[in-house]
Amino acid sequence: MVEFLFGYFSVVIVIVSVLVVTSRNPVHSVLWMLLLFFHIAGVYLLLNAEFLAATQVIVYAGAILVLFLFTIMLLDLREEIRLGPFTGGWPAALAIALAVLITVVAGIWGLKPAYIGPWGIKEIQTETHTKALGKVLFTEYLVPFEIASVVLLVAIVGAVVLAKKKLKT
Amino acid sequence: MIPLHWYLWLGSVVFCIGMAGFLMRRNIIIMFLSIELMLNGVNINLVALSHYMQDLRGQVLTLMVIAVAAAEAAVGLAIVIALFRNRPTVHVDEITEMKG
Amino acid sequence: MEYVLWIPLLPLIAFWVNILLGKGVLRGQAHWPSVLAVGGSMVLAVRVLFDVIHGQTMNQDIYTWILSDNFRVSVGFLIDQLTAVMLIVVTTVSFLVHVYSIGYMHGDKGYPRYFAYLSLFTFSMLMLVMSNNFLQLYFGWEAVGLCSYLLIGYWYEKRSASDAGKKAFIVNRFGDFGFGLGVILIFVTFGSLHYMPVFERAPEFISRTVNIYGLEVNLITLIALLLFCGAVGKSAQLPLHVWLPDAMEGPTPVSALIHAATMVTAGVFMVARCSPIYDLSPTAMAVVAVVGGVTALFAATIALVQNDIKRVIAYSTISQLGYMFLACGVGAYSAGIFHLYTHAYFKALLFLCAGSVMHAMAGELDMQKMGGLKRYMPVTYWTMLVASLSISGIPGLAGFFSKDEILFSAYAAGGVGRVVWVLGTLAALLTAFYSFRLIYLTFHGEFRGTEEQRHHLHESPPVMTVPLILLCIGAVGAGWVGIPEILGGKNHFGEFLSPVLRHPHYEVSHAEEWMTMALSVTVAVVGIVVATVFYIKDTSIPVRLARRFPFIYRVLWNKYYVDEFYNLIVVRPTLFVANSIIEGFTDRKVIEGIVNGLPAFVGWLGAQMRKVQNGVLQHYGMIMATGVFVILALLLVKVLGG
Amino acid sequence: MEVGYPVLSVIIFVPIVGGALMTLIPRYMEGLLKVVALVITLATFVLSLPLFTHFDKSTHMMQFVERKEWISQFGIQYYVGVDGISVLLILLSAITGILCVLISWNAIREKVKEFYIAILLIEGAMIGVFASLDFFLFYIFWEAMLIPMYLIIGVWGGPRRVYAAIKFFLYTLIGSVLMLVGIIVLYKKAGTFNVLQMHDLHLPYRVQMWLFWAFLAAFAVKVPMWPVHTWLPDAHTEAPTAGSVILAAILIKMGAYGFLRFMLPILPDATKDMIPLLMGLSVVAIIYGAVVCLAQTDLKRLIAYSSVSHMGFVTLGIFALNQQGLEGGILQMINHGIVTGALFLCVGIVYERTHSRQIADYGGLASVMPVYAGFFMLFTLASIGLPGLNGFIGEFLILLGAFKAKTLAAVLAATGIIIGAAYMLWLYQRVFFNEVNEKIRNLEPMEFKEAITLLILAIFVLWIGVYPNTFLSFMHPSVSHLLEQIQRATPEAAVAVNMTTEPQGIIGLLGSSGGL
Repeated sequence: MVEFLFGYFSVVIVIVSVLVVTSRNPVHSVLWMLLLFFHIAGVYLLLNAEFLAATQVIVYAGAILVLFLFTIMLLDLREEIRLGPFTGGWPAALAIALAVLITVVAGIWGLKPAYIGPWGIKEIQTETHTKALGKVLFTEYLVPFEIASVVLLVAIVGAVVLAKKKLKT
Repeated sequence: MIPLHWYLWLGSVVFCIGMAGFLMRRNIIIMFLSIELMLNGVNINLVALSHYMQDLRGQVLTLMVIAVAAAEAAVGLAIVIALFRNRPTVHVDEITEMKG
Repeated sequence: MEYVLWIPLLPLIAFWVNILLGKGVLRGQAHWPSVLAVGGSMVLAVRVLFDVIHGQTMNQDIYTWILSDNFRVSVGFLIDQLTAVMLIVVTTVSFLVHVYSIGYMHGDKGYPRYFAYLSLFTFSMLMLVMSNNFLQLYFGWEAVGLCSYLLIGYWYEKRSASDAGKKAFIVNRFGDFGFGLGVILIFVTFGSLHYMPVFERAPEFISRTVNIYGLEVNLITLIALLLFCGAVGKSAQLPLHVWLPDAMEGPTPVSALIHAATMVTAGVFMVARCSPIYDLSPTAMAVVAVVGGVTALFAATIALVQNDIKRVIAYSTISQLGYMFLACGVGAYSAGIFHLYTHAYFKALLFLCAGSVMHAMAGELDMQKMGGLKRYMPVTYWTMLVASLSISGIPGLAGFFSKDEILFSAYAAGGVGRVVWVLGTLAALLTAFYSFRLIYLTFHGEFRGTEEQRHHLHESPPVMTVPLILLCIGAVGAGWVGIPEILGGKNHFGEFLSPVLRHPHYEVSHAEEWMTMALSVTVAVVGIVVATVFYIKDTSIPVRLARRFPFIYRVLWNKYYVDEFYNLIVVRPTLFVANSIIEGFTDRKVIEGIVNGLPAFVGWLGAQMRKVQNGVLQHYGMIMATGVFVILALLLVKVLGG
Repeated sequence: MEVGYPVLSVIIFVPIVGGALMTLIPRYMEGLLKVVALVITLATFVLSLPLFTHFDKSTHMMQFVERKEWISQFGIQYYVGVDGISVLLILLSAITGILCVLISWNAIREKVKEFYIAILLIEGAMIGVFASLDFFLFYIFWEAMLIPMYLIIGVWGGPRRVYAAIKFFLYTLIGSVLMLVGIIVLYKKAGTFNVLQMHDLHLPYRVQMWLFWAFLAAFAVKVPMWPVHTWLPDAHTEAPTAGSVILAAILIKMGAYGFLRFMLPILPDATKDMIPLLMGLSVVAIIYGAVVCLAQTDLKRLIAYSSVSHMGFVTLGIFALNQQGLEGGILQMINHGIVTGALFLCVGIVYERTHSRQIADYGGLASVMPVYAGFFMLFTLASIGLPGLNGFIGEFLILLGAFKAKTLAAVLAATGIIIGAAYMLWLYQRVFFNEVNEKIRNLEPMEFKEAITLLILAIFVLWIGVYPNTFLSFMHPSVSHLLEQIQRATPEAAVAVNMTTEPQGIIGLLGSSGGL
């Protein structure tokens, strides 16, 4: 069952990913992306990370993609679409990406964790996933968490400033 | 039980497709999407490792990545808007003002 | 004898007074400090002479000049017979020239400067002759050279004058190059630069040789020859004589003092002073004698055809200096000094007379435009005639005794001496000829100048003629202190100098001595007679001769093309190397090329690198991805390999 | 014979602190700025006089020593002191400071405040360089000189000032960087930056050789030795008068000083083995520098090239490695500072009036400015080594030393004196003699201030020429000691060469503790 689900998710994820980067129309890309995120959330579920799965759907699909869509709508891109979607050097880019892929895949072959942490399935089940993650996040990683919040704040302010500012030509 | 490296392969494939997209596309919005793709590839790996190593730190890191991705998308798209207002193009190979 | 300190000091004070006050305060009275100072020095010099005659000599350091480890050299005075003679020569001639200059330089705009230089020269010359060590000698040597430079270029706005001054200095530097090395070699050899220890220890090194690139050279000979280089430069001997004729650009009293009587004889003085060294090296002696003899004849031949009155006398000076070296070269140092001493008077007189003539002719130097001046300037004429007779070697006058002694010594010395004796005798013939050519062209015949010049002709004022007369007395009587025994004299001069200068005794019969004397008198008379025939009886002969032998005439007229030769082999190549090779190529192209090339290369590299950064995001991304790939691949290889 | 205050620290920091305080004076008060600068330099000079009067001439030991811990983790100390080699250079620096302020009085009209601050900083750093006995401290002062000097050339210089300034900076910096590497290596070997302790360090031959090249690069550029001399003509030509004077009088002495203080005592064996090269380069510099002068048409450029020739004499004397040569070399450093400094001052004086450095624009100047001509003649003569003036004493001792060490070198170097006379007299002739050039007929005569600056130097020219022992006597013990240090090192080094265990090459150089 798990293997089947994993196979389904994997196939869809790969196909959709390819469609995301190859679609001529950005709106289509965004929509493919939406589909992709749901499937990734599925993979997270397979990995017992239900909180992350939820976050994935809410933040990525709900927030970020909407942002993308708004932007695309805001810009008048009809003309752009008719032009060639790829840069001149796309074969080289593809080759490099493939080369990296092959290297990484080869490197990953037979990888096994050399270290087992304290949060096995049982521990998480007794604690519940969200609570366990919260414990780690708010104790061990409190400072990074706070920093992340500052980063988000700065990003909000920056986005507002940038988007509002009239640039002089 | 699915072996760990299957997940890792999946993440790597997503990452590399994202990378290929980033390098190949001219449209800056799709390039941003590609970056998101790459981040998601990484996220898959992080979560997979977290699961197999029985350590939640990977998932914490994933959360951070999502936060940063959100910030990045916000700022990046704001820049795109500002840029587009200035020069009506989203094709990066036409935007080379910052070259050295 | 502490008072000797004042002999050089007085002119030095006069120099400073004139430099500091001359322009602002003294102006037309600027001669007073100088004349008084030199006069004072002269009086003291006479006192020194008497002290020395009474057997008092002195060798005393004043203070340590330079001290470095074992190198110690002082400023000090050596007063002996040789110094005393030189002091008399320098101070008397200098004094008379100072007095003469009052008239000659009257109204010149650089009057104080002139006297300052003259005093500085006197100081330097006195330091030179009074020195008790080689380095102070070198100091004086260079300082008189400086004064010579300054005074030759005295009328500096005239291009030829400033050129001549520069030439004199630089040509002298060539000689001093050897001289300086000689001084250093002396120190390295003897560990001292003071005369006495060096001369005392010189015989110890007589058979020492040094190896110069495989060539074994006797050390003493090497030292002697290096020192002689300086003498060749300073005393204008072949091949460094070229500066002296040009030096005539300076004021005529300067030519008399510096370029006839004193400075140019410094070389002779130096050789005589170093006679203990030269005596040890027959090779060096032979070189000195031959250089002297050849120069004597060489310069005399040039003097035959020159028309510039001062240049004729200048070549005559070179020739006479050749005699002095000839004498030193055959070991007759006292004869050389004797000639130095008599020559100082008659040659200074010749120059001052020439100056007097120029004064009358408003600066005209060309003898072809003179003639018949006898009528207008009798004092100048008669004094100059006496000087010419003296230089020609007419018996009874100063020049006769000294020149005869030289020629006799050369003859008696045998060997090389015989050769140079022949050269000297020939030169004596020419000397008589050109001296009287000068007299005849200038004072006899018809005036050949312009009417304006004729109108201007006059005898010089007493301030100029009195020194002429006084020098004339010297030109006549200076030789009487050295009348040879064969003429019933005692040769007091030679005897007086004998404690310092070895007096050779010759195994030669009286007959031979009479023979040489008769010969030199004969050639002098012949020279005068020929000159009379050429320039009084039949003035067409010289012209016909010049036509008949155009090549010889041209060579002599152009002074054997020595200047041109030096220009071709020294001056032009040096300037070529400087301009074209070093400045134009090595420095600007090679070194600067490398120096500027390196940054240029780095810049080029940067420009190339900049092209990578073309602003296209994908390119950056691709480079990054490639980097990622490379790193991953390396890691992979490492993991698989290890 | 105690002095009531720490002389060296005071004269290093009076100009530096003074310069810093001058920033407080408003820039429109130019008169006050100049006066303050003059007062500071004068005070520095007066305060430095105890070095002259209280110096113990009977010992080679460092005197006026001050020693404070500074950065103790690395053994860096504030350690200053003088011996017979450095004391005269410090005094010369103090005098040069005064002259620079005086000569710039009218010449500098823009950014007056910054200019005088730069001059004061340089003066402090110069003194610091000569007084430092800690290598780290030395390096700081050494580099600290560069920046104000760079600014002086680049801001107040002539038309091609930027090119010259950058060239100057790059040249010296490349040298200094190699020296820095050398210093760090020495620190690794010695465990201290104390120069005197380094003197007792008997380094293996191979290490010495590597260090030798590093130090040679730094010092040869500064001297400047042939063929790394081409920055000098440009820097000299473009710098304002005060800059040229500092360059000529002090800055290029730092290279020669480096040879004396560091290279000879710390690396005796390597240096001794390279003597033929060093003397050869010196002789080439002498002749090359002199010949190239004959081709110059620019007054300052000519004098700059003559510096190359004269500094060739200095290095020739130093590398003769005997008492006369070394003492002559040190004295010649002073002499060259005085004479070439004076010549640059002279050029500055007429440049002020004509704004031309071209020799062809002059002629007959002796009629227009006779007093000036007299001074110039004096310095010209000193430059060509006329006995009785200072140049002769140095050159003669150097030639004497070189003659003992390598006769051929002395003979060749002596030809440089002939050419020296030729180019200087030719220069003098073209500028001062011949007919008066119409362009300069109406030049103003020298001002009192200008005459004073030249007079100060003229007095030294005559003083050293007539009685050099005043100055030579400072050097005797120090130079003897230096020679002992060089001689003593030989046997141990001979052993070191045979040590096969010593790591090879650059790795070996970096030391057994595993590199930097």
